[in-house]
Amino acid sequence: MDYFAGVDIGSTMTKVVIVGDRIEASLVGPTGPEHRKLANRVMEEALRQARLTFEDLTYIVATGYGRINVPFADRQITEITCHAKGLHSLLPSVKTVVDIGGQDSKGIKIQNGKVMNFVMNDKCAAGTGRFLEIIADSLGVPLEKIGELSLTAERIAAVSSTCTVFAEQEIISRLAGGEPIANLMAGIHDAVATRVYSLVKKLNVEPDIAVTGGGAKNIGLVRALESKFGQKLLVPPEPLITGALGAALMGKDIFERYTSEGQKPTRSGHKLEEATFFK
Amino acid sequence: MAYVLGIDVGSGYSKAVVLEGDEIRSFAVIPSGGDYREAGRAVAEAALEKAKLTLSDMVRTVAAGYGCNMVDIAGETSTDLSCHAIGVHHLFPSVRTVIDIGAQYSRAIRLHDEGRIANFIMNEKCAGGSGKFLQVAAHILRINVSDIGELSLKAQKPVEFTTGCAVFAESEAVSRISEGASPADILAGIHNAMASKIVTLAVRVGLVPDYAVTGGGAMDIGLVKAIAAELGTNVIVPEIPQITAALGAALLAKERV
Amino acid sequence: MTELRDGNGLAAAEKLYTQYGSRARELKASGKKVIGYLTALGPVEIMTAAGVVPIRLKGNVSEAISKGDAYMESIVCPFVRNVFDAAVKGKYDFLDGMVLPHQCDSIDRTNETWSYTLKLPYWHFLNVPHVTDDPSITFMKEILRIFITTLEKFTGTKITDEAIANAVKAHNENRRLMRELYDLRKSNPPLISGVEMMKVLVAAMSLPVDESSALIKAVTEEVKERKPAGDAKGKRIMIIGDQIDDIAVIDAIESTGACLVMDDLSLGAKMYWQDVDATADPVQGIAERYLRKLKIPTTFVGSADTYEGILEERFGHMKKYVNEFKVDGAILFIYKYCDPYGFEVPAIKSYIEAAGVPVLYLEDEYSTSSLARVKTRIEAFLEMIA
Amino acid sequence: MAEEKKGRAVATATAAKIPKFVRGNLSATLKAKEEGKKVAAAFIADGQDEIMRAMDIVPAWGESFSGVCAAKRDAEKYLQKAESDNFSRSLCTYATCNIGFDMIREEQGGAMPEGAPWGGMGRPDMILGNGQLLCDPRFKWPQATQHYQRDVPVFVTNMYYPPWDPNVNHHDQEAIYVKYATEELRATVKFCEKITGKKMDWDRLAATVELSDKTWDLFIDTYELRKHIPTPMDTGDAMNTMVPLTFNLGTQEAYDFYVDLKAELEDKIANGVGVADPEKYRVIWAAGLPSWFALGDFQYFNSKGVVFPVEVTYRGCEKVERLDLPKTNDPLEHIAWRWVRYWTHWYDAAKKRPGSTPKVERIIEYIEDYKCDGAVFHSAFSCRSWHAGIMQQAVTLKNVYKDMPILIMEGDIVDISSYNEADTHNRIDAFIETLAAYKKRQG
Repeated sequence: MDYFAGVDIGSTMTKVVIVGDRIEASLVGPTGPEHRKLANRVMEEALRQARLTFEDLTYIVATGYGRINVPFADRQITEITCHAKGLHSLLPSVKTVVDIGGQDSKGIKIQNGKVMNFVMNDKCAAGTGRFLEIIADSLGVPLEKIGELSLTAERIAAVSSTCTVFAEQEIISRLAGGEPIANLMAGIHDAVATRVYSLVKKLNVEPDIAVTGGGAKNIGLVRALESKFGQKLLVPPEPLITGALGAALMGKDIFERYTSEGQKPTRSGHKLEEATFFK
Repeated sequence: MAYVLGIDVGSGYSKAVVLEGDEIRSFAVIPSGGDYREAGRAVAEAALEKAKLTLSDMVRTVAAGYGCNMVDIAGETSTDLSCHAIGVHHLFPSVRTVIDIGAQYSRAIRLHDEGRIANFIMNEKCAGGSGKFLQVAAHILRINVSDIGELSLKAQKPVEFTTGCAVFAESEAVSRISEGASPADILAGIHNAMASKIVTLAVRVGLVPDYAVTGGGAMDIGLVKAIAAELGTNVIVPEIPQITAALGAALLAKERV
Repeated sequence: MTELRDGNGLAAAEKLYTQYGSRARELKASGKKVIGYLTALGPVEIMTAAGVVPIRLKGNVSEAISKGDAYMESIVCPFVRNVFDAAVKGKYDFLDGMVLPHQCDSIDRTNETWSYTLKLPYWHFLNVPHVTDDPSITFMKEILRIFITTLEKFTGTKITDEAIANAVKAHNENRRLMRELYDLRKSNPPLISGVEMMKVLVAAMSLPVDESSALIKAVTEEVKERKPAGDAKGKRIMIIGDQIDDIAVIDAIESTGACLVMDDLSLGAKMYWQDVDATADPVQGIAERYLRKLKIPTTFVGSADTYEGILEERFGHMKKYVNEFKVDGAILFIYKYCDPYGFEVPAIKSYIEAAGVPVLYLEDEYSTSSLARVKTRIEAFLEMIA
Repeated sequence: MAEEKKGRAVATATAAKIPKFVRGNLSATLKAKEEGKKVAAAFIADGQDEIMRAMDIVPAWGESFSGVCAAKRDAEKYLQKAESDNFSRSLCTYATCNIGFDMIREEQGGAMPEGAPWGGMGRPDMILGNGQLLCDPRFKWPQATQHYQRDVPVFVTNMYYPPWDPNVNHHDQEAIYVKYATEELRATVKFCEKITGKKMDWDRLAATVELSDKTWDLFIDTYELRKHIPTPMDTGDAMNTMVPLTFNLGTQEAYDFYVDLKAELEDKIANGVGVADPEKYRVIWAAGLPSWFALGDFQYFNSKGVVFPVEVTYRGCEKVERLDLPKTNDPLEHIAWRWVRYWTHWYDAAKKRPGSTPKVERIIEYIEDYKCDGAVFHSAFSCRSWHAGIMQQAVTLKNVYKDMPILIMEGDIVDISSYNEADTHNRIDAFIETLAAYKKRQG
């Protein structure tokens, strides 16, 4: 049995997925300067889950923002390609993917698992998960709660500033002005959804549409996006791991393509170790 | 003896100063949190308690700062910009340019000889150069903002930051760290980036010595050193740099008695 | 400058690229007058004829704008701001003067910010029109004549039509040589990489025309010697934009195995594809080249009867490049706050896609601050068209 | 708060007629077809007003319509539509708002987008651009629009004036510029004749030009009444009362409007009625287009005793005699001279003050004539044309009036995402405190 691993190092989370003929293990760990070099730890944990050793792995693909920092990976592929791949394996009917990560929001058009077109947010944190994080943080509301909270709003309190930092201030003063926190939460979710929507609209959007990434775990954001797109959006069971899953499946494809040509794909030869340049 | 109270409700912290004549009888600094009205009350109470006084002992109260209109215990309000000017002038009459580094805004304030505000510039659409930058740095390095200054002084070769955006400085810092930059180098780099932005503001109001640095940012020794280096001259830092605006508000209250 | 020996053209270009302006600095020290200018609209023929050293100014994408922000708004084109910042920081302290051609609002509206801040002995704003009809050509000749007089006044020497005609010859030759070098990118893989080419283009615009020609010759001879290496799997990319004058983005493209084989940049093909016709009045030919031949978005073109015809007038040359250089994908790299290019994006994108070439549109500052993000987009684009 | 609509700051009764003008101009573009008139998408201050009026061409003012969308805080959906086809958010939002609107209308086969402010704007039969010094979008916007209305012919002319250079006598260059502008205007007429199939009635054009000259004079006479203390009219009003001059030049209605306005101001002065009571500080609106979604900020200033008796923005004319235009029987040449002399009007003054610039001289003239205590600039991020260079103007102004308070506000003309009311008011308050300190020192 051949096993393939995908490692997705995002700006806030590290994800690892191991596949054989099914998903053997999937794991999500935090990413931070001191964590991201420890992709190997997350990998070890995933191997333990799957009751496998590093040597059992046939091919490893790294993806995500920190993909270059995974010494033991055999190949680096961008998260855009991997998301498309992973999502297609989970929800084959999806033609448009909306991925809302910590630093980036993306729109991806896919056709049988291949990227047809894509867009990414520019260097503005508005419309990214980071926007929500910062706001949640400054209001002392747990990140996982803000979605729920926003759904209890009796009206959407529009937030005018797009800039994360100034929106934060605007919200604080609006709160002081007596605006209920739920309305403001609805406001920022609407703001993020609006930015993401006008970004993704650059693709000619076709259903089904799926939401992935940390943003997909935020029910308030998903609802806000649904009202923008005017249709129901699909959310995969574990929206965080589609990238890593896609990476693992890309590895599988690469391996099978080579073997069909009677060759072996070249491995990095690295052991399961920390990224050396951190030492 | 007449007591007056000055309150400065900033977007990050609220400060209060109780003045007895020209002397600071007591002061307090607390996080503003969401509710400015409450923050105004709380910080005033904290300061009054220290002074073993009550609101009724206050002949006059002036509130300043971002949330000053919310503060119901104050007789009148003023902007924190003028109050900074008055407060700093009271402490250091020789100062003509105040550089105030708050939670989200940094400002350069020019003073008239008699300590009134002559001109001011604040960072506009960009929070680069504001205290936010430091919060972001602390966030990614998982350290306390208060430890940043000392740590930054250990820098070997400060990182060159190319972005001015506080939020995206985060991703840039993260990738520099992944390239092996030490936390100290990152912080020193952030200090330099902030200093050049802040001094640019100061240039726009017209560089006139002496210079004072106030606000939360002034408690960061690394940042203060970077600013002094960028200005090419020494800068004055008040003993408690956060409360100059509250002090100014109190002085304003005294004036109006 | 370093003696050009056989086989060291690229090394010389590298040096001039990394120490930008070093040659102008030398020439200044030797008593020459150095005039800086912005954009492809700087009439180098006239500056050469005046006996001054023209150098096209660039900024530094890996340096954050700081001092310049005290004088120039952040809504100004990030390229212009960065160059201005460099000038304020003294990177161009060897300049005797500057010429700002009226290309766009970002230049026109900051003319006084530049001149009053830098206070150079010579300053000229060349009021190039935006349209190309006959009255505009006549007008262009008039303002070129005014430019000539101010230069004469500054240098104290007459600029004869003969001198201008000779300068025209020299610059046409310079452009011919550069096109010859471009030809070496047509093979698969190209004999010269996009990164190398960028260094040559940048080096070339920092030199007096004859030295520039000598450099290009040396590089061409050196590169000709190369044997087309290995099997070329890499996608062939064309980059479109204004003044991209740093290897950062090019490297981001080529480090993924693709190769940059052609450009439509204002310091590349836009500069080198059109010559000045030798006209009885040499200024006539110059006026026609800068106004009618240069394909830049700040010159309005729209004489064709149909919109499709107008698109051909505006972008037809890019379709030619695509075929001549066998381009697989195009990257449209536009600076934020650029109205002239920004308003063209949908038109260019759809035009090139209609030619069967996928286009990646990138909007960014003149800065490497978001290079990691740009790199991801480029890689994904290449994975997409793989 | 973002979702509340801001009322316009209108103090004069006459200014209240302005919405009628704006609606009138919009509905004219909708009625043109049945009236057998041609509609031209046009841009303000392009020197083509009289040509259009004399040929019964109905101008469709894109800037005006985007301003209306912004004032009604209704622009976002159009901005987003444009953005969806890769128009950068950093581009001129007058243009992107309009283009987004046009895109939707074209997708609907010409049907007006639902809920279009004031009934929307009609589809043009032609687009008249001008690659002049006023801004790049004036020739890029037409190109971009044509991408979605491919059958609509675009004509771009070019009118320049001598660039400012303290070491050059611009009068030596005037002839070149006037000749060029005249020929370009002639080309505009030819194009309009081709599209309308009508010949230009040159006598009518001459009469129209004469009428707009009279309107220029009357406009200045009216506005100069604002020198009175307390001032009877504020910039908040001027952002409305500029409409007839800017969008209806060469029409009798425009002239008559200023007759009424002048009468009203004279009446206010007679009765000592001012914008603010008491009038504490007089401030010049020194440069910049306003945030159309936040005109209420002028009322905020007024409520604190700050008035704007004068503004550079939209004062797009001068007393014609002050320009002392050479006599000519060619109305186009007259427009050209008026154009060149207007835009270079403050050059001679600037020459007399080393280190100064014409833009700053104009501000100085107004500060002196209108007795101003401070200056406010507004910098709109999406518009380089009017807002790049403001910092330089502020610096130069400071060299003349050492401690005079200067406030540079930052925002946008259309894009509300750049605006934070609480923050803006905070800056205004601080500015007023600097004014107080300044006046105190002045004694």
